[in-house]
Amino acid sequence: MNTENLIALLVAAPLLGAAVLLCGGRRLDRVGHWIGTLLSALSFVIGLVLFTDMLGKGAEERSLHQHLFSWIPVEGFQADVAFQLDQLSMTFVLLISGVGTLIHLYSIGYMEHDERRRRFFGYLNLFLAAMLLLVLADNYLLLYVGWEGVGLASYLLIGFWQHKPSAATAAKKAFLVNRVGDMGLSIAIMLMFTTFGTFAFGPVLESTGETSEGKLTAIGLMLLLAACGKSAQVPLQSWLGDAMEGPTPVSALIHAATMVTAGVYLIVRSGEIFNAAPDAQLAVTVVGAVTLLFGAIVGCAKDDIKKALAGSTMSQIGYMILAAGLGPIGYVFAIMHLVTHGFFKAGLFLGAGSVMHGMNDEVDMRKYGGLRKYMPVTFVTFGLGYLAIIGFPGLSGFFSKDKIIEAAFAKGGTEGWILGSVALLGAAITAYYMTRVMLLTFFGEKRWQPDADGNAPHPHESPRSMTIPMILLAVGSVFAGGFFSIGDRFMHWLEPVTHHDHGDSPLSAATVTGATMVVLVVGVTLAWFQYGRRPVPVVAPRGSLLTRAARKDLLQDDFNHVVLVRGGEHLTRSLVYVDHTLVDGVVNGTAASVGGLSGRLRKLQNGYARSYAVSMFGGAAVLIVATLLMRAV
Amino acid sequence: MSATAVHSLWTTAADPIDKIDAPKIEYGQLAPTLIIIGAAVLGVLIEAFVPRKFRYYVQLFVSVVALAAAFAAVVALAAGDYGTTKARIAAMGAIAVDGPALFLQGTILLAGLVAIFTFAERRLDPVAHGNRVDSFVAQAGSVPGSAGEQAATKAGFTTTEVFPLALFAIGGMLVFPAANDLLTLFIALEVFSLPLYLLCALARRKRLMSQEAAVKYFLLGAFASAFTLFGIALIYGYAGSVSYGTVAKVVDGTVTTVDPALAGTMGNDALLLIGGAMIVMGLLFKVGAVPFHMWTPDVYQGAPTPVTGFMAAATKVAAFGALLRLLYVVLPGLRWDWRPVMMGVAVITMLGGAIVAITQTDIKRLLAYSSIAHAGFILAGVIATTEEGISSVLFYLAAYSFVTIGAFAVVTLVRDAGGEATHLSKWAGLGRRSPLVAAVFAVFLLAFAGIPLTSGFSGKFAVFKAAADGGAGALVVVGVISSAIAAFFYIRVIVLMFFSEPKTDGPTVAVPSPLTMTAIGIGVAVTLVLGVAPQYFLDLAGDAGVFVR
Amino acid sequence: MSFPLLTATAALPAVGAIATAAVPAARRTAAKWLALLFSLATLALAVVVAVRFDPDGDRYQLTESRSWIADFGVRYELGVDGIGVALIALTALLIPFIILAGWHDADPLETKSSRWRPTQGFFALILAVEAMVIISFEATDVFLFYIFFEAMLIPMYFLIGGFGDRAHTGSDENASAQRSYAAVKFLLYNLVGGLIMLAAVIGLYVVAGNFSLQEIAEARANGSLDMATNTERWLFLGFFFAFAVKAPLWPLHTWLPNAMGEATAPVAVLITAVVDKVGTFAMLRFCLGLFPEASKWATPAILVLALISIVYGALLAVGQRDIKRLVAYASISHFGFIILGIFAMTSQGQSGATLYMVNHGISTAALMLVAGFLISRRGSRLIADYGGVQKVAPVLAGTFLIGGLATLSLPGLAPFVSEFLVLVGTFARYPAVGIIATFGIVLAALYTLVLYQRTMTGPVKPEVAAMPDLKVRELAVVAPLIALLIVLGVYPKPVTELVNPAVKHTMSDVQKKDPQPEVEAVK
Amino acid sequence: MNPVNYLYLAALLFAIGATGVLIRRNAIVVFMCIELMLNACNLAFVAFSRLHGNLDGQIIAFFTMVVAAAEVVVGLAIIVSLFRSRHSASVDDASLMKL
Repeated sequence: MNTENLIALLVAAPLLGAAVLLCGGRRLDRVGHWIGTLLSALSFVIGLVLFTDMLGKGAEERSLHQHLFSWIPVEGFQADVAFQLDQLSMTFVLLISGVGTLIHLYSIGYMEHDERRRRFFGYLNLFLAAMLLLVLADNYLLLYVGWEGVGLASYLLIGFWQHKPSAATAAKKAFLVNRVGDMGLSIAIMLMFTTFGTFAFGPVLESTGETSEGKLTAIGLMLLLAACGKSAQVPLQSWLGDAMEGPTPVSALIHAATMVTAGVYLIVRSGEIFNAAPDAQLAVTVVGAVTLLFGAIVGCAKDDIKKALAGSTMSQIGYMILAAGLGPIGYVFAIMHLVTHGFFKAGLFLGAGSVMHGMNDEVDMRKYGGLRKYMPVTFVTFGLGYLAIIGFPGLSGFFSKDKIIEAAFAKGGTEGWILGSVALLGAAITAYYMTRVMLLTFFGEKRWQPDADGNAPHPHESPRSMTIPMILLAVGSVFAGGFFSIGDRFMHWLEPVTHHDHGDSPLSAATVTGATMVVLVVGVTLAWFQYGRRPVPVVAPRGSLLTRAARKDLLQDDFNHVVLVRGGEHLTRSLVYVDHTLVDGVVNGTAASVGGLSGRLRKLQNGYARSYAVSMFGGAAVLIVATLLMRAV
Repeated sequence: MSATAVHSLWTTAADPIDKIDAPKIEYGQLAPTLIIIGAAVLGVLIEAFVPRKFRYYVQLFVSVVALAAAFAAVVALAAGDYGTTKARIAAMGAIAVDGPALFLQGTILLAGLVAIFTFAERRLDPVAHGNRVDSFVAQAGSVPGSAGEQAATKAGFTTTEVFPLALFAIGGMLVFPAANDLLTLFIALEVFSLPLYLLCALARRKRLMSQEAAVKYFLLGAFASAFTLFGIALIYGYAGSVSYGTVAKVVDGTVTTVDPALAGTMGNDALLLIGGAMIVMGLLFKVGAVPFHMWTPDVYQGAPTPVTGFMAAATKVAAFGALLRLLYVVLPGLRWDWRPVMMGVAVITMLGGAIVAITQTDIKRLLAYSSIAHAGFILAGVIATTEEGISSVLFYLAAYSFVTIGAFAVVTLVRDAGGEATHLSKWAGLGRRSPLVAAVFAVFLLAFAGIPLTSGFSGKFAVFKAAADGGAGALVVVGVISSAIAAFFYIRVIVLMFFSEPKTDGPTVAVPSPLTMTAIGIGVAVTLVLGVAPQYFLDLAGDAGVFVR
Repeated sequence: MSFPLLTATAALPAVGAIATAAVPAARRTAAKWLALLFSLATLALAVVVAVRFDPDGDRYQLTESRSWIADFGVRYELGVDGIGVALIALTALLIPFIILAGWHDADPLETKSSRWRPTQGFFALILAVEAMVIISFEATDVFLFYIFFEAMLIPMYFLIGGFGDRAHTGSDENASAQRSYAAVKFLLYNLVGGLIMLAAVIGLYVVAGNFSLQEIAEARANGSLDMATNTERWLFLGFFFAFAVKAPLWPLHTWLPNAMGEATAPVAVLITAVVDKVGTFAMLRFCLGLFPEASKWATPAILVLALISIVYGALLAVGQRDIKRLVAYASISHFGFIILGIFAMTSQGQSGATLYMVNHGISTAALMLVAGFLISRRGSRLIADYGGVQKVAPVLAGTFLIGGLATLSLPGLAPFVSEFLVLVGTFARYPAVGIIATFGIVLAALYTLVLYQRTMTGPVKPEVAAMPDLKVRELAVVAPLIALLIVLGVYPKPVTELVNPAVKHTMSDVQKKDPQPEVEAVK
Repeated sequence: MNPVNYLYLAALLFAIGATGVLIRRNAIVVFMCIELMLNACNLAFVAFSRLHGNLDGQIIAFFTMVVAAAEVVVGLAIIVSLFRSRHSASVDDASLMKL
């Protein structure tokens, strides 16, 4: 059978699910979640089929194409609905549909008591469809569709509890910030169109040699802007923290494992463009480096468990972007870290969700403590995720992150040193804040009290449907890295797409690993001294200036509020005024003045026959004089 | 000039005139006028001999028949190519029978017929003392509000003299645009003016205003005609003749025999220019062009509404006809002198009429000002000084007159205790109370505003096109601007009728007799036909676009 | 001559209007059904037109030509190109929904005098507008076009002023005052525009001697008619002014918010989705077709105005407190895009602009009609009076959201295709302009989402607690529109194929070539 | 003597009449002033008639007199009825209609 015809089904299955669930109405309430889960599982299965089929082929003919129909045929402008499934896309397909299915499963239990569960699953399916479309598109415009599609899905899911104003606001914020990024993407596409006359991956990426570096840099920077928006990189990172307003499975799937990594996909996919535009590449690395510190610092200060994890996500993606910015040296590791991170971060979020589930949706870690006794499974899986992310030897994170740090040094020159050390520092901080989370949540004595209306939380282990996915993800986070790295499997797998080359690292791999281990230990001990030894105050201490800034996302939001929101409000208000007084006023003014003139002229009609005669007489005189003058001149 | 020359004149003038050959009159070609005048005289006799209770019917019958017959005569003449190939100067050079003359006479006759219907309307006013009454005073001589008036009303008197008066006026109007010498012009002017003065004074309600209107109209009219006459005198002095043809020749300098006296006066252009200006002024007064318009609002408001409609329509037609003939036949040689002046007049007329109308509060005054603005538009066509200009003006006049009569006829329907409710505030919510009447009036207003698919648009387009072709593009722009201004107040009335809540003490809409219904119906029909399929009538006007000379 | 299909398409609703108006006062419902019937029949005819039209055939097809007013050099000439067909289809498609949506808008509050028949009037007027709009899409004679371009103001005027939104703000008295203010403003703005165009039309006649689009175009092509540069520019400005008022283009836009705010939602849709399209359509057909040189001369200025419209309209939309005014300003922003696409003078831009006209019609209809349903439930147009609606009326909220997403041109929905085409087309020739215009998409997201958040999300306001969800009739209005949005978003090919040849012709009118990519990429 | 002087006289009379119309209030007097203007015209006609040595002018003069007479009939009728209903012949009192 012809396998590429299956590609469309990957997208179609969850799309169908979304359609059915959202249009189906109440009658589907009881079975809706199962439909959703099954269809996402279906697309995972199809993914597996295609994967095995792909493994059967040689490395070169592994890139499949499926052309569905011509989408926007206009003079000199061809946009097709066509899919491309190569190793890179494949990796994503498996990650997305796999983790996605697990999280569907998890949500069945997690959303049990929500009367709008059916719609929740509808949205989840919609997200899967869009995300798969994003990674399967064979041209940038179709990718753009998926790109905004996932944006929409995340908007709907962040704001799922719409009755909470905070949720609605967060959703809106996420969409708007993403739109700014999307601007970048659409401008990039326009640039491609004017430069190459097309925006299909193949032609564009093959002919990068034929145009000026300036053009390519411009395109690259625009793509970077897009990536910043979607992957919450500085300066467009502000939405990710608020996005935690959404249900936890959403945070796990969309805002940890998959969607936020779309930026990395975009950059790696457009590798040829960046390779030919060093300046753009540098920009990418810088953004990555800044973000990985930024996120890490924020992660240290948050008491809200999900926000802490969000900070960590930001920082981990910073790693990937950094890697992606390194060019062929880094692409592979960017993707590899992306996958492993998908496992352990999803796991961590699900863990957090399970904790909240048992704690009446309490999110403040300072009100946790000593939970390991109450929810052992959660503890173990979370713990493994923890070890993975900090890069404990042998676990996933260790391999992927360590490789990135090496690659950073391998960049060479001062850049290499700077980037490398930043990456190391990041590793240290990661170790610190993750340990902090761990300790606050599961160790120490319990710190929770009854809330206002007197019902104290009774921590308990979550139901099977929730724990199974956690376990599976934990397995992934333990072994994935090792599995990939043995014999550089993953590298060879992606080779045809990303063309790996080893830079010349000033430091040997061993040194780097050693350094990583050292900073890791430092970070953990620091955290232990702070949170492990002494009891933790329930109310957060005021903390240092940095801490306070970090709690407020390093004042990013305040900046936005003052500059953009306030400024915007003033601008619109004044414009409304202008529209009413100036633009409208001019017209009304003319009308009024004509009216006034009329009122005055009217007075001439004073009712006295003699004055009428005067005007006639005068008129006659003028007439005569004028006629004579005409002759005179 | 020298005394001897005068003496020689004297002697020549003293030669004995041995025989005067009787004038030769082409009765056939003058038939329309003669029929009307005859009917008018007959009407006077009827007043004298027919018993009072039959007069109304007899008069109505006679007038309608006369008008119909006269119109038939016009049609016959037109069919007989008297408008085109056989166009002649009749009555020993006194009257021209040509295209424009026939077209205008036809228009005037039809307008007159429709107007007569509105004159004869007797269903609108409540029955007084058991007699149906029309909108004319019972006895013109009686003092308003006096016992005499009531007695007259009780006795069921009605001023049936209005019919002969109207016929006399129509007769004068028929001659006016056809007049081919200045004397005839003047006489015709007076013949149709004097009856109108009287008609203005004959309103049944608001008699004080009616009489005031009459006085104003009369004094100012006489004042204006004095100017005209003096102008005629000057032209006569310049050309030594009052016949259009001769004057034109003299103006062009193509005159054959030049005796010394003529040579002397011909040299003096002041006579010509001043005289021409004064005659034109008299005509501009009749068409109500700024600054000779000031009588219009007052008279339109004060006169009995049917008369107002009649005046507004027929007078304009006749006066513009005369103006055209004067400018195109007598003074084409002076084109470069009068054209700029007339442009000025046209501009201030369009703008003035439109602007002042905005703040009017009385529907009749509003229509008066709108008629002033329209005079401006027509002048734009007059200025084109092309054959196309002539025909466009003819078309416009035809289109306009019926809309006007129709509009005023509608005004007569909206009444309250004090007679017609002409104050705009009274018209609020009319659309709710009687949608049909309001809709009809809206159609007329839209035609005035020149909205496409109404006769108003066709006419306006015709004259503007002619003006633009004639190189008066500036006028078109001004015309467009003033149309925009004018649109504002027409729309104000529509808003008032349809979008504002009806007042509880609002006026009632009287159900008219078939007479008024016909008048209004014809108005609507003409408005729409000339708006949608004007081609036929444009052809008529086009064929009629040549003056005989 | 074969069966006059185009005339029939335009005449049918006219007949319908008369028939509906003639229905006796008591038989209100009958009038409604009659109107609906006629609109559907018109739709059928429009479909026939679309089928009979052969995209690869002559430029103007199904042509009819009769002499009409020879003295004015006016002929009754009809003919459609792809653009015309698309817009006729749009019009014929929307009217039934408009009628259905306005089903109860014109029911008399209390039975007035027996002769007062608002319902009949309402639907008759809608059909009259449809007839005039359709024929002005068909006219290939400038004068014929002008006649209906002007005449359609009158029924629109009565629709706005006579049947205002019952859910007004403030007392009954000032409501009717506001309404007639809006109606008068609408009429005067457009009338002034039209009269200035009249001067230009006359000027055109003086120059060209007739009004036939094709003849003039040919005469210009073969050089037998060459306008002086200044003449052409003046005439162009005369035409463009009228269309810019209708479209509406900043700074001539202020009538639209009043009109759309005061009119009932269906009428508001009629204004912005149908009638205003005549303006943009006319720019494409008459401004570019008759005055190519002047068009190119004026392009920079027009592009700037279009940009201002895009940004300014969006910003003002953000600042609105009234739902319908918000949509109105959004439309102004969108019209900015359309005009941008037209005057970018690239194939993508103009195809995009045409597509945009269609899509904007549908999307605004969807959004505005749902907004109307919402408003009719709560009896207020103020955004602040709503909150948490999605909790009590999820379907309403959902459809509203989709309408909003279409307005912010989300990929996958129709407007995205057209908007992106316009942007690409503009960018190809004027990169800076294209980039500035792109900011519009962020602002669009802003006003849409703010509107949705303030009305639909958050805690449920007590006033909306009892709000019923969409009824069957309302769903029947919205669902097809949304379906259409999705279909045209995923598969716009039918429309683009209809439009492309026409755009080619326009491009050749203005003798412009698309800018070529610097790299001829390997296909 | 030179007939041109008659023309000057005519113009003078015409001016006097016009001025009278403009300044006098009493309707009758105003009317008389108009008659004066008409007669000024007559004088001009006759003078020109002499000048040109044809009789048209003199004949026109007769026509004018008839017209003037007719005007008197109509005019007096109107003015008298106005007077009877208002007990004043002042043209300024008759100003109900204005603006």
